[in-house]
This record gives sequence, C-alpha cells and structure tokens, in this order.
Amino acid sequence: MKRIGWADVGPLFRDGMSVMFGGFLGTGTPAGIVQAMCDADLHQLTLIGNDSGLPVPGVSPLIAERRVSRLIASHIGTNPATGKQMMAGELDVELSPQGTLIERIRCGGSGLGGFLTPTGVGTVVEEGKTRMTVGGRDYLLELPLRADIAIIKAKRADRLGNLVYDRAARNFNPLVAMAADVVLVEADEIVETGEIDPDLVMTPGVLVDYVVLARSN
Amino acid sequence: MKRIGWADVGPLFRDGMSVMFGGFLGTGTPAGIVQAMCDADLHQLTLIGNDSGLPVPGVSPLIAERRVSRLIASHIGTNPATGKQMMAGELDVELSPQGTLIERIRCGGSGLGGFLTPTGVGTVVEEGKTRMTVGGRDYLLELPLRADIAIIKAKRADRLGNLVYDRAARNFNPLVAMAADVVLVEADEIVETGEIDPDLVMTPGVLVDYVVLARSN
Amino acid sequence: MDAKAVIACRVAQEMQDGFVVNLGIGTPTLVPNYVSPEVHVTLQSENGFLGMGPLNGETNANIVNAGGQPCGLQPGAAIFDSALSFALIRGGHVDLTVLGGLEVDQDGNLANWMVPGKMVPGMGGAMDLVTGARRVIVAMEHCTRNGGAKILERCTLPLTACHCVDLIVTEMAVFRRDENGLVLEEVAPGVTEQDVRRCTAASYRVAPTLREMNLERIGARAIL
Amino acid sequence: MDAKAVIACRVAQEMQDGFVVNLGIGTPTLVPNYVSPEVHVTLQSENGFLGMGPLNGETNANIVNAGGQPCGLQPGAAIFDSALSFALIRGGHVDLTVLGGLEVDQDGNLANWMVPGKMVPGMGGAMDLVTGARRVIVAMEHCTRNGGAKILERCTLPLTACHCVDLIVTEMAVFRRDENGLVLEEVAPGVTEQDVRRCTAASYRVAPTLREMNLERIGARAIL
Repeated sequence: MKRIGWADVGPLFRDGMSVMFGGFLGTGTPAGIVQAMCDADLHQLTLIGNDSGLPVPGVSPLIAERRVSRLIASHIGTNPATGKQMMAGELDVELSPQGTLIERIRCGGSGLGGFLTPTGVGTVVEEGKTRMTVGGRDYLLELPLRADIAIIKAKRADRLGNLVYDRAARNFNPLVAMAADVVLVEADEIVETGEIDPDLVMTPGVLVDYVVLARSN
Repeated sequence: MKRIGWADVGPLFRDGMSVMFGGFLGTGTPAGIVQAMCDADLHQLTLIGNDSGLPVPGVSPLIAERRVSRLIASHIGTNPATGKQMMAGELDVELSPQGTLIERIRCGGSGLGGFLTPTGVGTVVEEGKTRMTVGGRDYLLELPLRADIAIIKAKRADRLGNLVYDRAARNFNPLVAMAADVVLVEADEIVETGEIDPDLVMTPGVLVDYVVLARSN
Repeated sequence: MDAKAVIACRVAQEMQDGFVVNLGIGTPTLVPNYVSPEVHVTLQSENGFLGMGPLNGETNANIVNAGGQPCGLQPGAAIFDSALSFALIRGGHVDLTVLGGLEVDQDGNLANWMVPGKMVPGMGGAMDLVTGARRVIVAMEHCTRNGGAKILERCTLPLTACHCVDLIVTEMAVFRRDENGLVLEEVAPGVTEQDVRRCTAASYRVAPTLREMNLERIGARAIL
Repeated sequence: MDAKAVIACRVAQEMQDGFVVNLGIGTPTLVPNYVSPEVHVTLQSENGFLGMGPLNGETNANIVNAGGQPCGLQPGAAIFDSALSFALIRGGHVDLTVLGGLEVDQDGNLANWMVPGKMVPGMGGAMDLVTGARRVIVAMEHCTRNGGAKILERCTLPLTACHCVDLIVTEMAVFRRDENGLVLEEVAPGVTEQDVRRCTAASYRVAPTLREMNLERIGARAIL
C-alpha cells in the first residue's frame, strides 16, 4: 500500500476506464475520490456499482457532469439524471439484480468463471444468458465482473492498507476491493500497523494499492 | 437461538445424518460436540468438512470409532485411520479441492446452483463433472453442498446467537453455519445481547439454532 | 379507513415470533407498527444488516435502510457486506419478504420493478428477495389509480419473478396462492365477495372459510 | 551441501519486495530463512490469514499454519474465513506459491498429491494454489530416493493441475518454463549440464546464458 495525497488521485484515472465503486445510495461511496475524478475532467467512464447515488451524492456528480458512458447497476431510480440520460441514448445502462451484481463482482475477484443463480429466471434478466437446470431447478449462468480501478470508502486504514468499514457503509466495498486491477481507498483515519486487531480486519491490506486520507480530517 | 445443555446435544443427532463441521486439522472444530456425538452412539454418518482431524483431534474420534460411512473433505493425510478405512472399503471418501469444497458449502448456503472454477480442470477431479469454456478459459461446474446439521466452534456467542471466532479457528465455520438445516454451536463464552458490536459479528445469530457452552468453562 | 393502514395491519398478522423479515419500501415499512408486542421479528436490510430498528435518538450517517433513510439498530444487530446479505436472502435465511406490486397474476407471477418507457428504476434487490425468501407477500392497493385491476390473469409488465407470490394483501381482500392458483380467503370489513370480483381480473376460487379481515390492531394503534 | 538448503536458498531469490506468497509444507517452509532482509514478503496461510510469521514467544492454539503447527502473526496480519482465503488464492491475489512435487513434466504439468494405491492424502489447497497463484515454483529434490527422474516427458501420477509450473528448483538445477517448454537456466556449484541431463527424463533447451546457482546466502545463514 502506498499512501498518497489528493493531488495524486486524479492521475490514477484515464478516459474510458472502468471504475467499480463501493456504496449503497451513496452511503459508503468515497465522496472525495468522486470529486477528484470530476476535477480530473475524465470522460467515457464505465461505472460498476449498486446504484447511481442519492440521497447521499455517491457517484451522482459524475453522472450529472456526463462523465459516464456506461453504467452497470441494480438501481437508478433515486437519481433522475441517470434515467434521463439513458432515455436520451447518452448513457448505456445494464441493470443487474442486486444479489447477482454483487456475486458477479465477488466472482470477478475470486477467480471463478461464473455462477448459477435462480434470480431472474423467466424475466428480462434472462435475455442473452445461458439457462441451466440443476437438481430440477432452473438457474441463469451469470458471469464475473472486473474493473480497471476500484474506489473504496473505509473508516480506518492501517499503514499496510488493512481496512475497517463503518456500519452500513460496508455494503459493496469489501467485494469491490477484490475485483479491480488497482484499488484506491479513501479512509477517514490512517493508523499505525498493528492498531487493527487481525480478527477485525475487513479487507486485507494486500488488496489495497493506494490510500488517501479523507478531506474532512 | 436456544441455549442448551450438554444432555440436549446428543438427541439432536440421528443415525445416517449428514453433518457439516468447521475446523482445519482440528483447530476450530467443536471438540465437546464431537465427544457428545461419540457418546450418543451414532452410526452411518456423512461428514462434510476440510479434513478428518489431527494434530488437534477434530472429528478424528468419530472416524476412530467407525461412526462415519461417508466423508467429503479436501485432505485426510494427517489421520491415518481415515485412509485405512477407505482402503478397506469401510469408508467412502470424496476428495474435493479445498477452495472448491468451501465454495460448494458457500453455494449451498447462498441459494446458488453451482459455480465455475478453473481448479481441477484436466485432473481426476473433473470426472463426472461438466466442463465449460467461458471467455476462452476452461472451468468445471461444481455443485452446492448442504447438510442436515452443522457443528461450529465459536469463541463467543451472545444470547441471540451472534458469533465471533478466534484467530485461525474461524476457517470453515462461518460458511458451514449457512449451509445446514440445523446449526449447533459450541461457544467458549456466552455474553449478553449487545455486548458484541454489530460491526464485529462474524456469523449473524439468525443462522444459529442452538448454543452450548464449552465444557472447559 | 386508510388503505395503507389496512394492508399493513393485515400483513402484520403474518409475522411469527422469531421470523427474519425483509420489508420493501412504501407500505411494507408500515407493517412493524401493527405487529403484536409478543411477536419478535428480526428485520433484515438488504444493504447489509440484521436487526434494523426505528431511529432512537441521534442519526448516524452510516446507519441507513435500503431506501437510504436513517434508521436505528436493535441490540444484537449484525452488519455484513452485500455478498453475505444476498447469500442470506437467496439462501432461504429470510423467512418472509413483503413487497409492493404493480401487477400480480393468477400463477403467482409478480411485476413490480418497471413500466417500459415510463419508469425504469431498476430491480434493486427485489428479484433476489422474491426468489430467495421462504415466503413472499405482496402488499398493494387493490386497483390502479384509474380503477384498473392489478390482480390479473397474466401480468402485462416485465416480471420480477415467476410463481413467487404466496399471499396478496390489499385493502379489499387477502388471496392465498396454492398449487392450483389463487384462493380468496378474506375480505375487508364492508367489502363483499362481489366487490372483489368486480375489481379483480384473475381467476380465483373462494375459500369455503371466507371470512372478514381482522383489523383490531388498527384500532389499537389509533388509541396509542 | 544439504539439498533442502540449496533449494530453499535458490527459491528465496525469487521473492520480490511486496509479494504475497504461499508456501507449501516441507522444503518450501525453509525459504523465509534465506530471503534477503531488504525483501519484505507477506505470507499467506490457506487456513485463513495473511501475515504469518515465526513463533515469537508463547503459542496460541488457534494460531496455526496450514500444516496445523503453531506459528506467529506479524504486525498488520489479517484473518478471514476459508472462502475468502481461497477467493484470494484463485483470484490472483497471491503473487507466488512454492510447493513440493512428485513429478513435473515438460509441459509444466504437476503431480504432487497422490500415489494411487499407496498415498492418498487428498489435494488440500494445492490444486487451487497452483491454478490461482500468479506464479508457481516447484521446489523438490531432483530425483526420487531410488535415483529415478522426477522431471519427465509426461507425468505418470494423477495431476494436480495442467500447464501450471513456471519454475522448477532442485538441488541440481533451475528450469524455467516458457511457451515452448522447459529451459535449463542454472546448475548448482559442482553440477554439470551432463549431470542434469542424466537425471532428467524431459526434453528441455539449455539457456545460452546457462550459469551457476548463486548460493551465497547459504553461507550467510551458516555464519548466523
């Protein structure tokens, strides 16, 4: 893990990158990193995460500033701008059931080639997918998701990058941390190595490439 | 969750049951429950877990007393009695790679119908399984595992059954807790509800049916 | 009588002590107000915890429900990541889910997540919930705002899942689904079997034990 | 010169600063003794943690390595369940694994988990490790106890995985595998190319840069 400053955040991104983010309706999404991405004037991003933000902003500033050309999410209803851009053909949205989406991300980070879920059988989610019957029940074969970079919000990081999340801000974060080539964390606090009990580490530091201290600190 | 005494443990089991257990070479296996199972004179059990115990006893007393007719595990080399019974045709052993085994258990507890893993492709593990190519890579389709009852070792339980594990005794326990019809826990300590911080719960109490206090307490 | 209150009050009677329950947004969130004090249920929130409770005291920005609204945690709550949350949901560890519906049909198919061309919010966790929970209750008003039927022979909107609905509770009636289809089991006070027939576009049988909904607790709540 | 020490000393040179490494039981566990003090690696133990270290002070019954033996935890260690442990292993989050071998062949196939009719211990985590780790080193003695070759044209024992071996380190030689097969890159001090040829049943090329193994740190360790 390398600790970086805010000036180093923007240059980690490039136009056209796929970016996986933690957070649920904005809670657990790293607001400072999203702001730094807006400031870096990025375009044609692919975002992968649960939703497009709001009531807490989450990734909504990136949507509002039209930096995103493709979004893979389970829910966009709380951010009207997303639907508007989708209807106008400006934003390509792939909707995945929430349990399927998080499992696809886990799959991508775990070296698995796919999984069979009963969710979505007989619905539009089935379109273009392989349906398989196992033990008399029908399942869809869902495939892994990975990204170029993952953005994570943690309550606490130690100097090795071990992470702890706070309450319901955990959500997608620990899974997203496994499924990207580069993992960038915004932490509310950075503590010395050894200050987090090994049993209480929620994301092992070996998964983390960069940590930046949240601005409110 | 119902707190029970040692006299109530044996009657939870029946001949022929499938029993999934936590533990790795015995560390994290509930020794008191294994002893109670021996005392209950059970037979024809199916055991599902990482290994057959030793250097820490683990489930080895059940093997030694020939209570087991079928074992699904990743490793039996540390307990010579297992190999001897297998060679003599007295014990049916299914070997599953460790990562595949734990993922099959997770699958069984998670409502998934199977998963694709690259592990075992081109080996004897492939026999009888479906091989699939996804994105140019070969995978085996591995299927879920469940059991009639799971036996778990925890460091601490609260009165709702929320569990915390100690160090490397965690291993298979949190996954096994999801994949059985009945979940029985041996805990070193039982504390009041609210004494375990919600962020630190490793197995939610709603998964736990019975907790028995470990004898050394 | 407020339709939402009638629905929530009747759904509350389906709660059993020890149940793990996931409540969808809207009317389902009113259900806990009507649950008998002897019945303890654990509420699951699909964004990652068990033991959701009402807001008690100060709000914590990181304790929010699946609608993103501040909520509380009960003593003994447990927090986890989204993969475990949906492992619990799909894996049958949630005893009951209560969701709203746009349409339900006589085969137990449910449509509640999109209206093509109009409303495409996404399915969120709804598809997993109705597929994985042991029991699925649809809690919805009996008719559309224009008086059209929502309980149909066949859903016209994109489905959330097939054959998933176990019970339909509206402000007019309660339908149970068995292997042969829908059975009308209860009507609200002042509602006749004929009223229900007129507002329902599905085939259904009438239970020989057809009875009036018990809404005592609406009164109890009004007194509180 | 002790064969195990030679192997461990040479393997240690493959460690890079920041690597996450999983070491199999036997000779691979000796490797950390020979790693340069400037190179910091994090050891993963497949029973569920990162940051394995030597026993320092008292043993803890619940801190054991994947062989079930007491070990220590480094500051900053992280503990997790077996599903996450193997998600890390299969998902490419382990940079390097070092395992023993019974046989390796010129296509990089490895057999190291069973001898039919004789030894069927089970594969444990070996199949996942050699499939998922970014780089696989087989660390083994060059010949069987009877002097038979273990580096073969084709493995005769049941495989652990296909095309998985990147480097073979024995007390006689180092073979790297590229897309065309095995390349002999190093020989131990006092061992000739002909000695290696005589003890190896696989086809291989000899690197134009063929050189002697650097075993300086064996001496360094002897001095300690």
